[in-house]
Amino acid sequence: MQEDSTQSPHKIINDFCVMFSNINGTGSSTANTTVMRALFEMGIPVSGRNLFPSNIKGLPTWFTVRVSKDGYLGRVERDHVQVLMNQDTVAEDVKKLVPGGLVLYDEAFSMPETLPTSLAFGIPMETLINELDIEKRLRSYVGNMVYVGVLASLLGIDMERVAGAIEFHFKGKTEAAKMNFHAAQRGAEWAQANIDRIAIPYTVEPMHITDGYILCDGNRAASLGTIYGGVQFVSWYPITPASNVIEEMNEFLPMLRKDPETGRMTCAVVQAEDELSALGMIIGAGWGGLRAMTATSGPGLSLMAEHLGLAYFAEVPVVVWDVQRVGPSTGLPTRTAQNDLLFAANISHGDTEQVILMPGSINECFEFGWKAFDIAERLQTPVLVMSDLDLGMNPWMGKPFQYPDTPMDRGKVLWEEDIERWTKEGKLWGRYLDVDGDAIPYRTVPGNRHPGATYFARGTGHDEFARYSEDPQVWQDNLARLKRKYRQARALVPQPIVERQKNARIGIITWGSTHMPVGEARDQLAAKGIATDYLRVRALPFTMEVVDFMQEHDRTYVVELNRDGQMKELLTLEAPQHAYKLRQLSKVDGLAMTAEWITQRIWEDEDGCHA
Amino acid sequence: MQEDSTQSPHKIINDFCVMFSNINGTGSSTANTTVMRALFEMGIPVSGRNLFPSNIKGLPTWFTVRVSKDGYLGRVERDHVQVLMNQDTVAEDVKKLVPGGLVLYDEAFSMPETLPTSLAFGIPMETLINELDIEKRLRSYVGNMVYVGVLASLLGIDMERVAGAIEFHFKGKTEAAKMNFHAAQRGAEWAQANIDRIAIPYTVEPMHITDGYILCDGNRAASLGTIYGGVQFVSWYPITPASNVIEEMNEFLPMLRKDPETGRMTCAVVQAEDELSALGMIIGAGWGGLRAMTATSGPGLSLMAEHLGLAYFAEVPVVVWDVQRVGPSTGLPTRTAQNDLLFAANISHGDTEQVILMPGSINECFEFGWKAFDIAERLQTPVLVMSDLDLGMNPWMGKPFQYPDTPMDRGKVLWEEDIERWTKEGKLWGRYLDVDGDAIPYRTVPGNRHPGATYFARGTGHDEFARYSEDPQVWQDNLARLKRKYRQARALVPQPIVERQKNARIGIITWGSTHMPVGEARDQLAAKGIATDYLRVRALPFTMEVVDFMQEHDRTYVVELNRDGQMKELLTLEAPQHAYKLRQLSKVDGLAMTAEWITQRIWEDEDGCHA
Amino acid sequence: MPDETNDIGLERADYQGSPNTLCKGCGHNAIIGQIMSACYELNLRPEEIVRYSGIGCSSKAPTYMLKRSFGFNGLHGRMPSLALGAMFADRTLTNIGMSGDGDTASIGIGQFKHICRRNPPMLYIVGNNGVYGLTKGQFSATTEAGVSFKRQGTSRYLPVDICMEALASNASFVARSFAGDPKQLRQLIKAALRHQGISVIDVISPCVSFYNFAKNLHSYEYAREHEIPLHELEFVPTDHQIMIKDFEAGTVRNVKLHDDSIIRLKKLDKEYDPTSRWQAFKVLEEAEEHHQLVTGLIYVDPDIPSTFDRYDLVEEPLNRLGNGRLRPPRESIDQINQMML
Amino acid sequence: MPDETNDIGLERADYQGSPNTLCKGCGHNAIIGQIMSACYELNLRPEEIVRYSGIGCSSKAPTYMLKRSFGFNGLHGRMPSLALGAMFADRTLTNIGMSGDGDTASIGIGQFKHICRRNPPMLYIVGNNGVYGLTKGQFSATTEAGVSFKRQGTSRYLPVDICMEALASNASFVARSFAGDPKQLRQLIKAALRHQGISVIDVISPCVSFYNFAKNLHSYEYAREHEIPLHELEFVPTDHQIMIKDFEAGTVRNVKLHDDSIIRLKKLDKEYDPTSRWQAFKVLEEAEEHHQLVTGLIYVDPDIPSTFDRYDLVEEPLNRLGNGRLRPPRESIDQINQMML
Ligand SMILES: Cc1ncc(C[n+]2csc(CCOP(=O)(O)OP(=O)(O)O)c2C)c(N)n1
Ligand SMILES: Cc1ncc(C[n+]2csc(CCOP(=O)(O)OP(=O)(O)O)c2C)c(N)n1
Ligand code: SF4
Ligand code: SF4
Ligand SMILES: [Mg+2]
Ligand SMILES: [Mg+2]
Repeated sequence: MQEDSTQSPHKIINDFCVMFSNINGTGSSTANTTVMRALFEMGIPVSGRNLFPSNIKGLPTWFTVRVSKDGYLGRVERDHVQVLMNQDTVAEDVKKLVPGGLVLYDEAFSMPETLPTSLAFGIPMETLINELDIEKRLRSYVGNMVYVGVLASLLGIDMERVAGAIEFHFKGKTEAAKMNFHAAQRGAEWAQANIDRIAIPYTVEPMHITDGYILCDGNRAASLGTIYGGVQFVSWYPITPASNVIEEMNEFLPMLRKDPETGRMTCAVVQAEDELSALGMIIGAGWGGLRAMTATSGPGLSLMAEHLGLAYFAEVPVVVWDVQRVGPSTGLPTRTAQNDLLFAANISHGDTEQVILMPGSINECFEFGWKAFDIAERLQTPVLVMSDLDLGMNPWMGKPFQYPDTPMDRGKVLWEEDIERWTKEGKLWGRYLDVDGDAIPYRTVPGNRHPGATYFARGTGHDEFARYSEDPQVWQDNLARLKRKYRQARALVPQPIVERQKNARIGIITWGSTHMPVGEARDQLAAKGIATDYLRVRALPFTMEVVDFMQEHDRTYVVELNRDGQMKELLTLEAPQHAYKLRQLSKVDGLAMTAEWITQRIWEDEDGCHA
Repeated sequence: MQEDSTQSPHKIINDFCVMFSNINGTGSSTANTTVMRALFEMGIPVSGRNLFPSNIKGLPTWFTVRVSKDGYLGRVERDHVQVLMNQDTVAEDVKKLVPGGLVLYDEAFSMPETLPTSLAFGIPMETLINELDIEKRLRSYVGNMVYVGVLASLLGIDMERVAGAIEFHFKGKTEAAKMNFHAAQRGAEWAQANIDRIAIPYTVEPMHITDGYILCDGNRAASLGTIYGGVQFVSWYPITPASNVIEEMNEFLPMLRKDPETGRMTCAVVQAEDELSALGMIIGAGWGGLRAMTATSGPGLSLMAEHLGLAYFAEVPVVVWDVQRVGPSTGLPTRTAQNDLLFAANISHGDTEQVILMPGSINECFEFGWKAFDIAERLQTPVLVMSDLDLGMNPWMGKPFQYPDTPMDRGKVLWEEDIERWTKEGKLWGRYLDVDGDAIPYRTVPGNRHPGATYFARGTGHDEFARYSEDPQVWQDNLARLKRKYRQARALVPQPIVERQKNARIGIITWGSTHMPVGEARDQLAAKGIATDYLRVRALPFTMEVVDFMQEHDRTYVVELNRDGQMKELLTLEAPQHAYKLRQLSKVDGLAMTAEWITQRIWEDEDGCHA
Repeated sequence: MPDETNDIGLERADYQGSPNTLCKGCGHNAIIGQIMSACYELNLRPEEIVRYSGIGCSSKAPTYMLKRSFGFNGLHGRMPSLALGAMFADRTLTNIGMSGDGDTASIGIGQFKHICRRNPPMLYIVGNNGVYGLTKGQFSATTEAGVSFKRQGTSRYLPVDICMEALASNASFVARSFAGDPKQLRQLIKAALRHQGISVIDVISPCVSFYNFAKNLHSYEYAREHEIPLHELEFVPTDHQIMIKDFEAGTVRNVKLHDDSIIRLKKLDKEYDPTSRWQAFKVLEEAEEHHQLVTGLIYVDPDIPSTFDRYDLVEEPLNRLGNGRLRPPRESIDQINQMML
Repeated sequence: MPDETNDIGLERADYQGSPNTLCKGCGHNAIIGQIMSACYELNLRPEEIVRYSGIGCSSKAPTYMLKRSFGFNGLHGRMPSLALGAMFADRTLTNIGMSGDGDTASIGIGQFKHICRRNPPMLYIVGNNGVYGLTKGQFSATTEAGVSFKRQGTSRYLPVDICMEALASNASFVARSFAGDPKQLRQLIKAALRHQGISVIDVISPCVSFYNFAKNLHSYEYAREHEIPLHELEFVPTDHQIMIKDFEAGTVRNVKLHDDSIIRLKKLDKEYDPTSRWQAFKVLEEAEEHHQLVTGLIYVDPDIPSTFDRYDLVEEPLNRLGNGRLRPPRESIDQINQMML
């Protein structure tokens, strides 16, 4: 593709990263996502990443748009193009620019004496904005569109696509759309008149590889998947970065889940007073036979520990999304991490084991959104889904969402007629009786009017007929059955994804959003002569492939976003015999993983091995 | 000893187990502990174990007194002597009797047709009690003493010792003591008149090996240790089996911690509204420079997850006793287990690591009671102490408590004069600054009036000077320092206890109260020709001895009271290279471990190996 | 002799629970006894009742009644959230939550306050003994200040008044009763079971094992001597209204519940208007001052919308909706994908 | 020009905090402004103040004042327990807790209720904006019923009234104010800082980014138009009492605090007695009914013992006791061992 270019041969086409540096609360995100959308509409793979403070207004925020003809979606460590709209961070920002990169900034800023590039242009923001014929109070918001126009002009972004992106954003508010596009045009005009585009090394060209793709963030995808999963009851407590999983439901439920006949809802969303209560409510609902879920992040998950033990032990299906952020404690609430895994796997006192799903893309957020219910109801146990801020709150490119390919599995629930039939057939029912030999009992739910259907649920010791029991044997048998039941999950959870290269002796394992940069890292390593195989874990309990993968490779790098190598620890427990072959490649600084970082570490390590 | 006996040669001397079966709420525990105390005062090693329901009055309860000339303290699975005072459980109870054992029961009971012994005697309880000259309302309580007398007479328990034990119990209430002893005497008389002692195979003889020893339960020992540790602030929420750690403080603090000059207290005990609040309070107090502790059990620990992350991250010393009971969830609140270990080790979201102590005797409960503060304050981090119901709520024999052998270590705290001196010396202080290179910073506490001493603590990202920070590098550095700090704990925590036998190829590892039956099991195994070495883990992080021990042995059995082999998992993570040599010997049915069980499993397994 | 049955043909035995393991004489026994009677007399089908509780002796009590109904004994202090979620499953059921003073006023006060605000249709009855029974006699948040126990020291803080808390949180039915006053208690329970929002009944329910001391409010003796009923109270179900007539005018006040059943309040000493929140505060405040036990219907607002009136849900029980009504139609996915940019 | 100083020689700048990152116009800014002024005017040494907060914009606010004091920004909803424990360390310090409506009335209501009961000497100030600011505009427990936000739907439940909650829990000083009424707010803060028990001040503190809508109670506009001060209020510290004289008799009511300082209440429209809990309930109840913002000192009991009066602790700060006073003497261990049988 690069070869076919009609542009000057020195141009870098569709392969660079644009960084916008702004102040939060100034409406810059509309402008920045406009750029991203316009590029996407040109058929070029893009990924956008928002780095924001735990604050509402006035602090630095950064948005990066990566343009990648190869479809790489991972974070890159340096910027090729910078749009600097925050005086406070200019000095630090420019340190991240590649030498010779393009810098656009507000003419009014005082800039560092020396820059790593000669391609730095001051945009007369104030003048251009004041020239616009718009109300004063809107100027600063709309004004951001000026730099969109400048950028479009310099990079060759189709202004029609910019117009389209703006229209998409303002959905029918034509006046606002017009005003914004006008500002962008003004920026473009200014750029044409004042900057020589030929000197700019970066350019974009239409491609067609995003055709049919969508742009969506993981939380919205999770929300939609949940809705298609037939969720009936949601309880939650606001927390970044999980809130918008639920807020998206508030937006989409009225569209998707109004009963066509009566116009009434088939799902209730209750904002709880805290996470203790949120989980309590969904346990009640799950016990009552509803598909029930909540979404939270680390601090909320900590508050759910006791209730998760109850749900495990009373065998109540619930779905809990944990959109991870940086901890321990309140930590960095607006930064990304994958650091709740060990806690989640061991959550609650006593012997417990939890089923955990780990989506690695927006499509999996959608898919696990509905699948989590099938698993939870089939197994009658909580299912935790571990997403993270990077996946959840950033716009990602993906295939269109697929309508669920299997019907809803409501698991083993008996209604009046079932109990009646069992009674007639002389078939014994007990709430915790293992009738089928698969360790999964049958359940009934309140509202079942059959006098033989009722039972009393509890978090204390109980026998197969749900009767209170302190009998040692009864306790032990029940706990053993729960363990057998947990093993059944292996057959139900999503299997890992494995990708191989020829003659690879080394493996890479990741989970969740750390997937994003791995393909790129593997290409980089391959280019250096290091072939790798790759396995992405998608669930706990592990399935056999995971152990086989470790066994097959001389060394396996476990790449993840935390300090303690949490996935590596779980893999060690699963197959200690292979633990000596595992290498911890974990870091936690609040930023997403990059291919450079992975490549560099593996390269160094492998080099050492070869030496 | 057996050989020297003056008794008939067929007698089993000082080596049997007496079981009392009662109804709870009937005051039987006074009677049963009287028997135990009298035996102890005769110089015979005893251990008592109470098995009680989660109920206040009217349900079955059992108390066993093991008499063991060899000083074995572990539970035994069968009873040699039974005193059956609960009609409801008679049929089940007698199944646990060894063939030919002695059974005493209330004459009024209907007994099973066949018994595994001919030595079953009905005591005319009602008649004997009615003959006593005591108020009606006291009769059923005092009446229990009748069987004490019968038993004493049949087993040869010194009635003077019985009198002493009764006096000890009623501390100065002479009237009550007299009344009770009178009842015992009546029982003894009846026995002498009606039962031929010669036929009874069990008997006791005075020894002298308990001289200087004490009897105490682990919770009281913990409480006293805490008081000698200089605890200044306690907050708690009632929960079985942890409540009496604190209730004992309410009893002993006025005696031990009244300021001699002013007669006022130097420690406050606050009952919180729940465990979230209890931990919150002690974090406040710990931050304020007080030695602060709480005690709880599983459900409470689950509620402490979020706050423990805060304490870890804000580096606040607190001590949390977890007296374990059977979980998951509310589980069996009055049964014992060691099943919170994995949860405690991974508690709270994000990357956290906790220092954990594991007392295995009442002496260690006392010792770790004070030591936990030294470690917590030295490291500025929470210390969790994992006891359990069996250790905490039963009376154990032990050496007298030792006055702490090291002075209180208050860790690195700077007061006004220190800050003043540092300032003069130009020495930089920052709350989280690693001045000494040991990853442990210096702290100040509120009340320090030096203007340079104050700082703002938080659970969010902060730099070395406690300033809010979202900087990726600052975050990562801080987390790395916390990990280095955690490693320092290896030098501070109690080292494991190792006991060896000659040429042992196999090892046994336990922790906590599961220690009790291990010595006996090792003797049994040795008798079968299997030599074993033994290591008892006493803390996390593990120290090198633990790894060495695994390495040295062909196989190591990890014996513990849970389903999932929680200690085995932690050992696997510590030294995956030795994991293949670990064997999980864990069980959880609410009953304490027994030597028989351990011996049997290891024997079977080793036999298999030999085959 | 044929067994007596109620209008739906059930015997009293059909309302029994599992074997009772509470202490003899425990106030909680009286409470569940009256609940069983009330359910029998109201002709409620046990399978259409759901029991909820937290942890404590009081929270174990529901096990000993209505064995033929569903029930969930959850976590300490967290019954409200569990119950609220479960109630969404089938809104046609009758809900009975039972809790203790520790469960409600100590660890559970947060959830208690919030469920009061939400006003779901349930009876929330508190077996208030001023002590932790199940953990053997510690102070609860309703223990009076100044009480001393050997192993606990002295209770240091002013007690929580559960009725006042319910009122402050806009609970729509607030009553206080006494386990030793079975008649009043039963009438209150009946009314509560018919009220369309949350009905909080704070029942002084002595713990005979740990805190039944005559000098303390939570004892049989004290309560008996200091009980001041606000009115004589009778519940008249919808189908029995004919009976109302035989009352002298002026001495009786009728409060009509949403289902047209009536709470008939016969004036005693003083006039009391249980529909005034403001008077309710006053009567509680005064009772507290004089260490008296005011009992009866303290406050009721029969018409305030319940939780479910605030959600626009389909009428059928949510837990009976077929898959077809839960998963959006296949066509919709394209529309959704179109929106994703 | 020499900088102005207070009686202990400190400048206003000595009471400043770290750079402020709240939104411009946020009500919380007004609150911390008045706290700083009050501390300056009361001649409090910053090192002798301790700040506490939970999580939220309001809970971040303490960072932006009194930088020279200790502080602890704990967990969401858990400030009360943290503060209470810390206060035991040195009882001579002045304690300022700041929280939000979400932090106090949603997740934190349990701890809030219990700290009110315990009555420790602290100012507990709530920046009540009726919304979650920091998480970007969700409903809190004080949001009025019926408010609709695009991404939240409609708020369905009656709001929590923080003052009423404080009252029900026997808080000994309960006030309400408004971020747009700095003068009253400062006087209240001063009085609160001198009160010997817990002083709850519920401050309507608009969130300009998410909920400053004129039709809603928590907006500047609405609050300004509907504020009804109960009295004109002035705090007179102990050392200034001479000034009291110059007042017309009859129009002024003085409330004497435990340290002899005085809250001077000048009558406005109606007579109001802030020492009657019962009147306090009434005035709140009425304000709620008429959607008015009643401000001022709603209730005070100057003499009720504080937390620390209820423990018999040595007088010195506990955190300064030397090891010798904490570890029992060596002799005692034998005595203890003797007791172990
Ligand atoms: C999280 C947690 N903490 C503590 C306990 C222990 N616990 C069980 S019941 C109870 C108190 C019950 O008191 P109350 O609610 O008054 O009931 P009562 O037994 O007096 O009827 C406590 C503290 C528990 N089960 N869970
Ligand atoms: C356990 C937990 N749940 C959720 C959050 C997320 N959170 C942070 S601030 C906040 C609400 C703050 O609201 P409020 O107290 O009213 O303060 P405001 O920002 O409005 O001043 C929430 C829900 C959290 N930090 N911890
Ligand atoms: S201990 Fe008290 S509350 Fe519990 S059952 Fe017995 S009397 Fe009732
Ligand atoms: S978001 Fe609202 S509460 Fe937060 S700082 Fe801004 S105005 Fe204040
Ligand atoms: Mg109670
Ligand atoms: Mg708020």
